[in-house]
Amino acid sequence: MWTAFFQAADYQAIKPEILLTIFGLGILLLEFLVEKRDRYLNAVAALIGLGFAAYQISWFWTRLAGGAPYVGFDGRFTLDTFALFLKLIIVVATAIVVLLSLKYLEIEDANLGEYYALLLFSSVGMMFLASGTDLIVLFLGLEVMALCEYVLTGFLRGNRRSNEASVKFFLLGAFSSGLLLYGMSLLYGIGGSTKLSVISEELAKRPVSDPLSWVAMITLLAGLFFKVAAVPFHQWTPDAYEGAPTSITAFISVGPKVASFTILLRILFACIRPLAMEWQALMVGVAIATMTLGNLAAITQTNIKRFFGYSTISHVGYLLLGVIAAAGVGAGEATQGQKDGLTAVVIYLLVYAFMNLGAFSVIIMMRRKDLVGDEIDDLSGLMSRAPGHAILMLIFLLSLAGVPLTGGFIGKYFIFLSLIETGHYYLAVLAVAYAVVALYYYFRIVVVMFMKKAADTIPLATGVGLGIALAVTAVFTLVIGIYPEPFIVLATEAVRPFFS
Amino acid sequence: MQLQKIAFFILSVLALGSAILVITRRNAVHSAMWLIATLFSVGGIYLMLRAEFLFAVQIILYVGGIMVLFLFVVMLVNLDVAARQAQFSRQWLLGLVTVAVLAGELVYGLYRGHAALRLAPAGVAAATGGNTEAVGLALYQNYTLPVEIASIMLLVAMVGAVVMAKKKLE
Amino acid sequence: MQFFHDHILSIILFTPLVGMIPLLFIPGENKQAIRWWSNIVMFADFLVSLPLVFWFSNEAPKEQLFEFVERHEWIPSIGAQYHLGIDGISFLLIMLTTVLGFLSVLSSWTAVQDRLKEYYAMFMLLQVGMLGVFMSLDFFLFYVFWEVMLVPMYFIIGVWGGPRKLYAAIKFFLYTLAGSVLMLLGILTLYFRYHSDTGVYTFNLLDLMQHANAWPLHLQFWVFWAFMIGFAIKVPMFPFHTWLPDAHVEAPTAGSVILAGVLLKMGTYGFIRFSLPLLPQASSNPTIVRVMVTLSIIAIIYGALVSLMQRDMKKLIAYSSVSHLGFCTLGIFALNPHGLSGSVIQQINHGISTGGLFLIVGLIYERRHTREIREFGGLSNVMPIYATLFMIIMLSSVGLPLLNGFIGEFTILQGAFEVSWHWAAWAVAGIVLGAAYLLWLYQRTMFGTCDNPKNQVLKDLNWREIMTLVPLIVWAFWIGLYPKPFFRVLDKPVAAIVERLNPNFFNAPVPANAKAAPAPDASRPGVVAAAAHPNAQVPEAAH
Amino acid sequence: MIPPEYYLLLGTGLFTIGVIGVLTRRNVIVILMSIELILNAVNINLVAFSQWFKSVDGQVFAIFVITDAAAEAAVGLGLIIALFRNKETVNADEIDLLKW
Amino acid sequence: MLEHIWLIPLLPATGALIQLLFGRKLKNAAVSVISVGLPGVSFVWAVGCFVELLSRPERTFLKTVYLWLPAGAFHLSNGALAQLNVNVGFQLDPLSAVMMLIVTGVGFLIHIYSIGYMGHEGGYYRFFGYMNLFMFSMLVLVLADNFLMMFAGWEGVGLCSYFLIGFYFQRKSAADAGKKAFIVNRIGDAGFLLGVMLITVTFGTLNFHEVTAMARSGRFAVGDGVITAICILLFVGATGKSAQIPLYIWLPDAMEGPTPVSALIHAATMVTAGVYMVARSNALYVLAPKALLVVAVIGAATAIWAASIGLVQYDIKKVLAYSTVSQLGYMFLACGVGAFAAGIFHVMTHAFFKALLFLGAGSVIHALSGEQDMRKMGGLRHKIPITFATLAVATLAISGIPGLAGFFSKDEVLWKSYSSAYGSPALWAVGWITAGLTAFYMFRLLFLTFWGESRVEHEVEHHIHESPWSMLGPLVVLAALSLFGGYLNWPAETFGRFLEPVFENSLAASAPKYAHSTELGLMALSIVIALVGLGIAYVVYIKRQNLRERLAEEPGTFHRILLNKYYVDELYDALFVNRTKNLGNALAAFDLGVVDGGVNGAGWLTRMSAEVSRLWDTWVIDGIVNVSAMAVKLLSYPARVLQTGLVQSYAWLITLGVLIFMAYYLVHY
Repeated sequence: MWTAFFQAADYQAIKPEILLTIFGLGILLLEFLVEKRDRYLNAVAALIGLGFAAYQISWFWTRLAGGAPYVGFDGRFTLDTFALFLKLIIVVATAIVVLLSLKYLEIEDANLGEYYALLLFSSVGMMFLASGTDLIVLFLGLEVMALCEYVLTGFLRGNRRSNEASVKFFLLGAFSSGLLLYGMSLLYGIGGSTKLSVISEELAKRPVSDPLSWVAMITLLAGLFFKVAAVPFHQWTPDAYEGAPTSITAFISVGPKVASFTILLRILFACIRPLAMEWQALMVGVAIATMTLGNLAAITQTNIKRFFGYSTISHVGYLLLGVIAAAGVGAGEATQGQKDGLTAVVIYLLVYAFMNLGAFSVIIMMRRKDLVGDEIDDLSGLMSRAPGHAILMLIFLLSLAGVPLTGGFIGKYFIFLSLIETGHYYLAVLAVAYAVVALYYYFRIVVVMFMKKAADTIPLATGVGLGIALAVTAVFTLVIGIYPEPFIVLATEAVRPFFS
Repeated sequence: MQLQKIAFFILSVLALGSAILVITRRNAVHSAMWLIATLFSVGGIYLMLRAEFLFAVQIILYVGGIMVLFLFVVMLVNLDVAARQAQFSRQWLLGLVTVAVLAGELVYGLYRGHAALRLAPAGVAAATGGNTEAVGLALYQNYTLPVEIASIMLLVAMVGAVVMAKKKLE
Repeated sequence: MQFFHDHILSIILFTPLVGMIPLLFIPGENKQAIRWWSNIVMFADFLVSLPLVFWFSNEAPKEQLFEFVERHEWIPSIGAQYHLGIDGISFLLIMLTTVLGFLSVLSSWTAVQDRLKEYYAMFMLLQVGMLGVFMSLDFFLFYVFWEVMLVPMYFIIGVWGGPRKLYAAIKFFLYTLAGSVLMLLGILTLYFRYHSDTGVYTFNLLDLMQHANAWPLHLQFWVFWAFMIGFAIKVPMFPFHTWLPDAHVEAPTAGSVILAGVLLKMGTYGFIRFSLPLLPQASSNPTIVRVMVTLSIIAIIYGALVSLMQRDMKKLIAYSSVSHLGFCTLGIFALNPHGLSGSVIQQINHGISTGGLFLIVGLIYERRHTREIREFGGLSNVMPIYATLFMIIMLSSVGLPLLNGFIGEFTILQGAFEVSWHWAAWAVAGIVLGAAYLLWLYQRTMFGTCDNPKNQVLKDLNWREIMTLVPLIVWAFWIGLYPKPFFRVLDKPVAAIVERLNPNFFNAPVPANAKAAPAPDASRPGVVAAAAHPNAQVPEAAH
Repeated sequence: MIPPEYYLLLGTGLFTIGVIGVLTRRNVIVILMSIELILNAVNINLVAFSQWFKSVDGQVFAIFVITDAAAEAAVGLGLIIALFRNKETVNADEIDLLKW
Repeated sequence: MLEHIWLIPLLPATGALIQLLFGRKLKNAAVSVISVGLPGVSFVWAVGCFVELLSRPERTFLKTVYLWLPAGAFHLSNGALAQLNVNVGFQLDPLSAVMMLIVTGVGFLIHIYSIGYMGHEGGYYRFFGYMNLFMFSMLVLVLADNFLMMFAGWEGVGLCSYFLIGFYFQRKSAADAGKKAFIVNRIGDAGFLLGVMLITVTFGTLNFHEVTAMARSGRFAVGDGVITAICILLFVGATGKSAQIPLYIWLPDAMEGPTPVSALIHAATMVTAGVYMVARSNALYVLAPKALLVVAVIGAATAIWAASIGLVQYDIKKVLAYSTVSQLGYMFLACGVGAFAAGIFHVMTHAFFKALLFLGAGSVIHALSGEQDMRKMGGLRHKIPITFATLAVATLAISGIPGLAGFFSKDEVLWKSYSSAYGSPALWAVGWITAGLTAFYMFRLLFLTFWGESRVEHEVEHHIHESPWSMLGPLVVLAALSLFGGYLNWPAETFGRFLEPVFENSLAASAPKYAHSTELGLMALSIVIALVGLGIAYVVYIKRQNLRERLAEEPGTFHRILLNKYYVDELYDALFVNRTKNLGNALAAFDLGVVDGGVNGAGWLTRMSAEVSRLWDTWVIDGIVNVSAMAVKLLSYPARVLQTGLVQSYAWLITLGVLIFMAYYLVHY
């Protein structure tokens, strides 16, 4: 009766989350202790916390890799390689965002401890999301993440855009989580439990045409698609991206994206797997719509943050393709194609995190005192002003476009491969076609940077943090592109849990 | 049993009716009032379902907490202006139709498949002791982790609200 | 020395990259230093590629097609390897690349004045990409180089190009990228198919080749078309050629030289190296051959006709490239030794002649900043040396005997003729027209009275400029007068390809008059290949 | 004993009304209320099921939903106040700075 | 000496190289020494080789220098496997020996002549450079031991003629003429090339002696289709190079070039290449009677056709040009009836007297400081006696006055055309009439130029002068050759016998099957017609001047047609351009000057089609690209429309999404 109560091992398992929470609280206190000019200590603290967490996670990895996952908290919390891998991405991404934020917040004069605290809390939420195997845990994790996002998006309260963005984001988010919850409640009704495993067993017993499970699935998917920003649930993305503080744009374009995909994968493959063929069908439509809209709409953008909003959407489209290829995983022996599909998604997320953050860390330098610098034209002549940054930006853009020797190509490579292996030739051709379109609009920025006259002479807002962030992202983007072997190995290990 | 049914129907009618009023009232304060009514009737439903603890939570937390907050805010933002403006967005008809169609689809779908519509086998009688005790135990035994997370969530909400609402940064 | 011998390919491949690093540290305003350094690096690259000429042997046994092979694991989990190696075909193209690479850099000494560092860096990157394409025996590696090479070219056109550079650059990039991603799908299909047949993931060209005949025809068809589009855009074959004129016209001289001289060859090379050996049934399928040949012939004639019309020298030459490469593809899809070896020779020739022509145009453009033909006339009065060099290169491009062009064209035509005289007949029309447009160009620019005052003051070529052209001319005469070495080098790979396509080719009975035929010396691998078949011994016996 | 379908229907009704509210009302606060309606619908489902299964899971879930509702309300209203501070309005269709 | 036969072409080549590379720096004297000396040496060498050849038992000498084109394995048309190996090799047998001597000898003379003639022209070195280059190519052509190398020479001479015709490239007409020549030749070459390829796949080799051997081995029946095809294709090449119908149009225009060029290339050597080629492949032709017939007919037709045009031309060089065309016709007539020896014989004599004629004409023009119109000449015989004398000899020779070179060769041709197995009275008749026409227009030329009162303009009048000896010397030598050259084959067909080994069984084809009396009769007839022609010319141009004026003033229809060269150029325009209905318009268009030169017909066609294809290129293909780019932009529009910025519309879209999902469910399950 008291068995499930306070097991030391369970708390071992959530150590990273605990650490981060503690650091978050610590920062909130630190806020009152340090002078205004020492505010950078907040960031340092946050980084330390993230460092610990990262260390902890990789330690877990060493213990769990190749072995069975750890299941705790009465089976509501699973620590498997998949969770760990994504947690690691999340933590690293958050750390990079922290590095990005320092200078930016100074310029925006919003260098508050709450900011970092919220970043940490939201990453805590995401990490729970990554390893939750229970509807409630997933839901709560999602909400923690979401609430932080709302607040952070609106963090520059004086700024109307920021504010409007956050309100929109909040209303839609709440609405969508309402849908999500409705779906979850029905799933509970179907399964008689909130544990994914139980639910999927119960689902398997029902006919695929059962309306209840369908309504559940649809509302659930609607909620999830909203989180990952898939068409037609995507519309918050560009607005939120444009309005939010650039550092936060960078954050929500990566962290929550990754987290949302983890929950999506969990629910698809661990919960509503029995309906795989059904949701696959839905998802094909969504994926096509997403890629189309994302790619086409990006072409005409002039605001770079908005532009990246659409580019993110198009990447989501590619990720969904990977999911489509993987559909049906878990039922019996997985085919190579399905495996590659999942690997593709994971690798893609990894690469995406780095290249997108990299791009943003260049964009964020455009924000200088009395210069908003979020128009594409603000990058004009970057090559003549800051060759180094221009070249780095070029690398990131190439990677986003999926040109070989950059990480982006590896991601796309696996996507294409999995599609071909699972016989989705037409999707493959479509994906390839859109890769060309993507190149077209990414190179709009290249053109601006390399072939236009310089727009202004104000030096870029650089800083130590930014430097480190750039270095890290660039290195990873290139390394993954040139020598992807270790990362592929990690990824294959990470998706292993899905193959029973 | 009839009694139960009647009670149920009264409560649901109350809930739905007041809900409709919530979204139709011109004045936000009235909407809030009607929402409270809805919450009460839903609470009644909980009671019927022997979820006394939840009923209590509904009344205390929801009505006593959240709705008060709502009312504060409604008062804060000058409603006389808002109340004089049009209350429905330009796309209200479109929205209405869409939802109607959606609801139609749902009903039709459920009706069509109601033969297959069945839940997992009903469970046996719950653990001894009152509902409150059961819930409490569940919360602190099987659901410790969610409780932890919920605490973080509330913390976040608090910080967030502070950040958003306090007069000026600093 | 041994190390050098074993890793020569890698060394050739990465010399420009290594040379690029110091370049980046030369201060931008020190233009002379940058120029000197870049020229030195490119020349060094040429020098290190030179030993190949002496070390490249045909003595290796027939089944060992590739020499100087280097092979290391790269991405084991997907079976991609760092796998280099060359046979006769790639050997020639590599030499072409190193030579043209150096010459083009040399030619831009004065032509390019702004953003030198980036400019030369781009060229070095480009060099790496091109060499890599010709060297890699691993499909993944090949694709990587193939794509990577686009980026520097994009910048060379887009930054240092003419007025419509942006349009041209993006058009070039999109066209070629669209092609290559389709090609990627093709590659992945083969890769996946091989895996599902053998349970092994590999991009290794040789392994895939071993497996080639096991692929069902429909698969080969699809993959062939995927490849075809990728390569045809690069070549460019009609009707995928429209990026070419724009790219050429807008690109800086050196860019055009490289573009015409090397990049276009990557398409034809792709056909020879991948399409034919990997998809033998498909590529020898009558329908496909008919389509390809038709397109080639259209390209030959169409390109020539359009050239006649051009008012812009560069555009004219660009279209002439379409025509010339039509010959190359025609030769390839004659699918016999003459056609294939002729095609490779012609690729080299085109590199020399058209590269030269672009240099020529560049020289005059540098002086007058226009390429309008009607701006010129009677230049041979003021620039006699220029006129003479122009004449020689023009003639080599026309295909005058005793110059390189003729060798290639004749061999190709011969090859085509052996399949169907119609093809040859049509193609010959192309030759006639070829004479027409180039002579006319020469006449309009060089002959007549030099009445345009702007032209009367033009200076003749200086030594550097002459030096950029002389090597090409020498090479042209070499191929024209003594092409034997080139054919020798090509015999083995060509024979191998032909055998893959038509295993009985060399089993054909030997005619009674074999005695009458001049004795083919036994050292020729082509013959060795033939000798591999028991009943093909006769020619040896013949003498 | 009332079959769960009834509760399901009630829930669906509330849910629908909530959605309508979200789609049609201009006043952001009222939209927020409508969302509360949706959450209540969810809760009804949960509790009904939990009673059917004779397990408290549903109720626990419902509690967390309520918690979430509280959190959302707090943050949301905070945002709304900030919004009102910025542009003196609480109308959804006047939040249109960001588009296209 | 034979061992180093390759020196013969190589020496002029070196000359050319020196001139084109360093000529600019050299003094005229040095230039002359080098590029007249080297051909001289190679002439000497050639003579040496010739003597050595005579001293040998076998009449064929083969010298392989190196393996040129080892193109590799291929399948013969009969499916057998073979290797294609083409050598750089030389073949010296009676046929090539004759040609070699003509080329080097006459060439040498003309070089000497040029020293004087080109003395004060610009680009002296360039001229000699091209001349030497031409010598080289021509020698390669005649000495080659395989078809491909022959083709190399063939192209080379074409190129040189292009440059030499266009030597005065400041004159647009000259440049155009050069281009016209080259391109018309290219058309012929295309045929030649195809022929070569057909030979390859049929015989598996390109060596003359191997092909000949196989052809004579009896593997192929007489009239074999493939062989016929080969012969026709080769002959197409010949028509191009040797200016036969229908490709003769370039030759008259080629007169734009300096006179020595006309003499060397367009009279003595290059234009006879076609004849040489046909003779060289006699073994094939005797297997293809149809082809022979074609050759004969074309030859005869060209002969009379060109002669008739020559009747009325006023430009002295044009007359000679047309006469050349017609003489070439004779040669082909001879080959066509299987009398290759006769053909070659005529090639030789023609080389002598036609070169002489051109050089003489050149001397005249030189004397009149560039005047070419015969209407502005006359009464020159006392002013430039030597030129007159030599020209007279040449005229007598070409018009077949007994005792001179032309008589023997022409008579031989006519007789064979009548008597040989492939011959026929009809062919003879054509040839016979042509002989008359020839006599007429040649004497017309002579009379107009040298008799009558002078019609020379005055400023030219007073500095008429005899040419320097550097020019007269060659004239005299050639005059001597034209006088006595004929006796090589008379009385006892020495020349023919000498050539026998080359033509072996083809002689049988042309063996006379008539009595000796017939031959004498025909001979008499040809003498008569020659005299008749002479007579008419005398009457018209000396006795009854007024008649001539009348003709000149209101020329009769036929006369006008002739004046306009049968409107052939215009016809070609009309055909190719197909933008004019009647010849008059064509003429008008021509006078307006259709943009480029003589092939402007073809030119226009290509330009039109090219224009079309350019449009297609810019509109259709580019269009697709650009339109798709635009479409992308358009498609991105809806996305923008949806993105209203209104939160509720977003929410609505979400609901819509759910609705669609639901609908999908209802439809599919």
